[in-house]
Amino acid sequence: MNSILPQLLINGIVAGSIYTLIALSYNLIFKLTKFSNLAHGGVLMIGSYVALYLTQNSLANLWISGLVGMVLAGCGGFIIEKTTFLPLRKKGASSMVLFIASLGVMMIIQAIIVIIFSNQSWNLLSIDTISVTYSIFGGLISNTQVLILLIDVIAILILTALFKLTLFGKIVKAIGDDAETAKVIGIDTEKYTGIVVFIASSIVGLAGILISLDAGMEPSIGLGFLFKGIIASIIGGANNFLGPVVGAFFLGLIENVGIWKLRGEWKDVIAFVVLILYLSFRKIKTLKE
Amino acid sequence: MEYLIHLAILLSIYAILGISLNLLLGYTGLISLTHASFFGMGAYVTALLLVHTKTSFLLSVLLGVILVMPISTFLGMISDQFNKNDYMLVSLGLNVIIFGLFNNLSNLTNGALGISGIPRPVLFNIDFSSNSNYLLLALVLLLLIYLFSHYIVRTSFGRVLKTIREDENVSKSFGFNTRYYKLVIFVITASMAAVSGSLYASYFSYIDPSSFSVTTSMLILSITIIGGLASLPGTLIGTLFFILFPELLRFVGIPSEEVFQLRQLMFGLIIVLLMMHRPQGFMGKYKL
Amino acid sequence: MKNNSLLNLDNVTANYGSFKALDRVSLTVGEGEIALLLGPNGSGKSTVLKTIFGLLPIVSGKISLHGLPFKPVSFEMPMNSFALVLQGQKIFPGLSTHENLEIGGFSIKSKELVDKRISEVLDIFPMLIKLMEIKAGLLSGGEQQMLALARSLIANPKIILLDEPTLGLSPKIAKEVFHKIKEINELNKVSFLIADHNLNLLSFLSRRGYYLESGKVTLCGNLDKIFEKHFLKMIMK
Amino acid sequence: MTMIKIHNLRKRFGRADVVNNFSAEIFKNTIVGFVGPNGSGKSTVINLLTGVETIDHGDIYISDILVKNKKKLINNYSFNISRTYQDPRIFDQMSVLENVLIVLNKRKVLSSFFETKKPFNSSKVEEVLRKVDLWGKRSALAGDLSYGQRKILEFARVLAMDTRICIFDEPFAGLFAEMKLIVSELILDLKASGKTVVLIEHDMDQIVKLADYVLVMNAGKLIAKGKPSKILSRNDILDIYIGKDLHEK
Repeated sequence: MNSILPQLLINGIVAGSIYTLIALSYNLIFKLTKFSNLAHGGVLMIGSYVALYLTQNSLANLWISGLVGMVLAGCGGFIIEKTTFLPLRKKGASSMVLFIASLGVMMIIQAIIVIIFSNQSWNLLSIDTISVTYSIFGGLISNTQVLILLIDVIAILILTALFKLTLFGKIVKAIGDDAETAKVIGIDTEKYTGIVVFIASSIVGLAGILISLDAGMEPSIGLGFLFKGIIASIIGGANNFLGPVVGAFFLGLIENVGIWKLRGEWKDVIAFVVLILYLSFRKIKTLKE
Repeated sequence: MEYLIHLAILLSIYAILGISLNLLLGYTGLISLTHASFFGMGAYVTALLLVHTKTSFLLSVLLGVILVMPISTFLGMISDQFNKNDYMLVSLGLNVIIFGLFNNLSNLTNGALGISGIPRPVLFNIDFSSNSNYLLLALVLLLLIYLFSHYIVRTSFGRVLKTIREDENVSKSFGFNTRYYKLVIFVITASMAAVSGSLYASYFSYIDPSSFSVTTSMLILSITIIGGLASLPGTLIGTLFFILFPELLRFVGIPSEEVFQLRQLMFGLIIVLLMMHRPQGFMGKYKL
Repeated sequence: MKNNSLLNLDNVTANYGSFKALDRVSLTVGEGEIALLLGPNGSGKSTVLKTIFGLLPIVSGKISLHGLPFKPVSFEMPMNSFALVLQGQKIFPGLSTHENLEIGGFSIKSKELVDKRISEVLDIFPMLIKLMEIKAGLLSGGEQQMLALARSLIANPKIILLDEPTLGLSPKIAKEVFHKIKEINELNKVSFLIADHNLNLLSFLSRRGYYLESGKVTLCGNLDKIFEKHFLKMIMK
Repeated sequence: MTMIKIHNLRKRFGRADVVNNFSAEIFKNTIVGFVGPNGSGKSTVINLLTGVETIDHGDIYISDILVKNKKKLINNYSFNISRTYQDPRIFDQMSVLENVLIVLNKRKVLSSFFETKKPFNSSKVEEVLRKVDLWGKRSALAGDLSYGQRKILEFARVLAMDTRICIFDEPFAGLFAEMKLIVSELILDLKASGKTVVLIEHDMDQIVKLADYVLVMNAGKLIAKGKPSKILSRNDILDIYIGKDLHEK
């Protein structure tokens, strides 16, 4: 079967691994703060543009700038949480108010990045680095894509270990289940939320870096990738920890296999059609009970 | 002077969009991000009709509305199944899907290349190619929609919308078929957005999908919120601020390619500050 | 005031926004003693418990532990060996019974110690053993109350603040809950400050209580004295 | 003639039967007191009756019509029922006047589209608001009212709706003495004008004064019904409230 299906499958898996990081980190924050946080898309871009700035001015090699990008994205997410969303939550703001505030933050981050870096697409790898491609099952996969898969698997393992096996993870799960009860038994919910936001923001920063390694990053696509992460975490089943991972790879594969017949531009449409179908079935299922 | 007219036309186009979204969010509490799609549908209907057939502008506006009504009814029914957070995601999804259709149905919409050469209308033997005449047309349409919205808000229908915003279940227990009310206001506001789309297409004589994307929906949302929820004059002020702010920056000497980014930055900042201290916006009466 | 008292409130005033929730409330709870908070709905009983636990800021007056004044902060209370079981927020419905108990020991660093404490507490609450893997939200009212009590015991508190432990329970189960409280009090020398309506069962636990009316302690001392003064008013209110 | 007949109603939250096999009859043009300690399931029964909660099992007949479609119950107006809530559910960001005017609105979308200020509505609203002494505050936002005023506003809304069956969930809680008097007078007026009233209340003074008939509920079951004076002096009833040995002293 010399058709391009294997290649599409590989692209699907690579896309799935990037969506995984976004979906996992988005879900971690959503379960604690209970609102759709668009600023998460902005933090994604902070990660990639910091790494871009460092490599471009050859201040650091790829690995270090990637690390610094992740940490700064983490700090960015943390600062946004403490300066914007925490005071709003203390005022008892509804999830709608929090959502619109996150829209504002997203607009700010995007505008700053466009002012500093302009609108063009940037790729972290300079053209001259030789990209070795391997072929498996009749499709080609570049060494950077292999790197992305590796990093993704490592990140999933670390996060699962941290949030599934440790007491810290259990407390975070308890806060997600009922923040009021957690407060009443003496857990410092805001401290834990801050730590989780920092971890999740650095993970989404890592996702931003991987995107700019694979396909290249531009300010207008940060939000688009966040939507994919949100869809993945919903269709994967947000209540169990690894649900978003399943959702992410499912979405990655459906999108890339979907464009086998249609052209590439249909990816976004496919993703949201999948979301609406899923939400409708979930609604019908609850009505039946 | 010519430039001022251009700004005034832009103002009336975006004001119509802002008013219609305010009816949805400010009065009924529905946060819909599908608005740019209806804006786009109106634009494409008018563009295609004016370019390929001899229909008059007013007829094309009417046909645009007639096309949008069944579609918005259908989309309204879909998105009404969901509660607050899912509703917003679904409405956003519908916008992305329709944007995808504008982009990819190239035989109909000419895809990403868009449609050019959309003529200016000639009505009652007034040639609207000159901007000042066109401004008249735009202002008349804005005035009509403003008065119509002002009327809706004053009727019992408007009052029921507000009860849906406040506590839909209690409103249901009083015997109001809230689903039907939400659908009617959704279709009305979608038609208003279509009218503004027709104005936009004929004025710029070129349209492409990029001006009907999710970012446009979010832009309209930010105008409505900053202007003030549940306050129609507030939306006018919000739109005025949206249009004039870049001119202020140009006046102060900011290079013009940075002007729109600074506007987005300023808008983002204002939204965050408003949510902190005045969630109902400048002149708004409804706190989210 | 005698300083061997474990907990002491001296003219404490607290507000809910503009509404004066507590007005110069004074009360004491001795070592290993059970004190009661009585009064009609909305008289501020649970507000007293919330204020002691630092969930509500104190406007004036002083709270002292073993005679030493301190400013209660909710997430430092476990270290001061305080535990609170509030009516609305008793358990984590989405977590299993076992996880609820583990969370009870969140302030204990070593995992082995937490597991040891869980098994010790299960000796006192044997009915929870068969429910360990069931989601707490699916437990019956009585079982949830037992779980909340068990969870509050994990961290070895010296005093447990209990808010309406028998709300919604049938008289039989309410009696069981109260027997359990009596057992914990005698076995582990844990003192209690309990806010509840059910006088009959409360009188079985302790003879000393405080009667609250819209945020003010209008009467304190022996239960029978409170009863004579306020019999009609109490149920008629 | 029975206005409402409830036949072994059951409701379960998780594994707890909040209401199990609850049956009762509410007679036309009477004031029925519905009492029981906190958490006994009183509010849940009322929520089941007015469609706020879905019914697990059991039947409800309202003026002899079996309410088949459980979902329809949420539309209380069509069953001629109006109610207040323990924690008042009023439209906070609308004026006091609009909060009451809404129940006199035309119900159909089209007709409500052409209904602006109508003399009939506003005069009825004024009459009702004057009765509860809120006419002075008619243009204030409902959200800015005190707890007692919010209770009274919700009470006024039920008066304005003029339905055959009125259910009040702790209408006297949070009211000052003279306002309690006004409310009890208005409830008696409701009965005089042929309405059927269900009164959930802890304040036994009001129950004894107003109720023709009392239903006592505890832990999800109906444990007693009859004349208030007879019921409330029975030992087993007092036992639930305050305890055996204490009240014998």
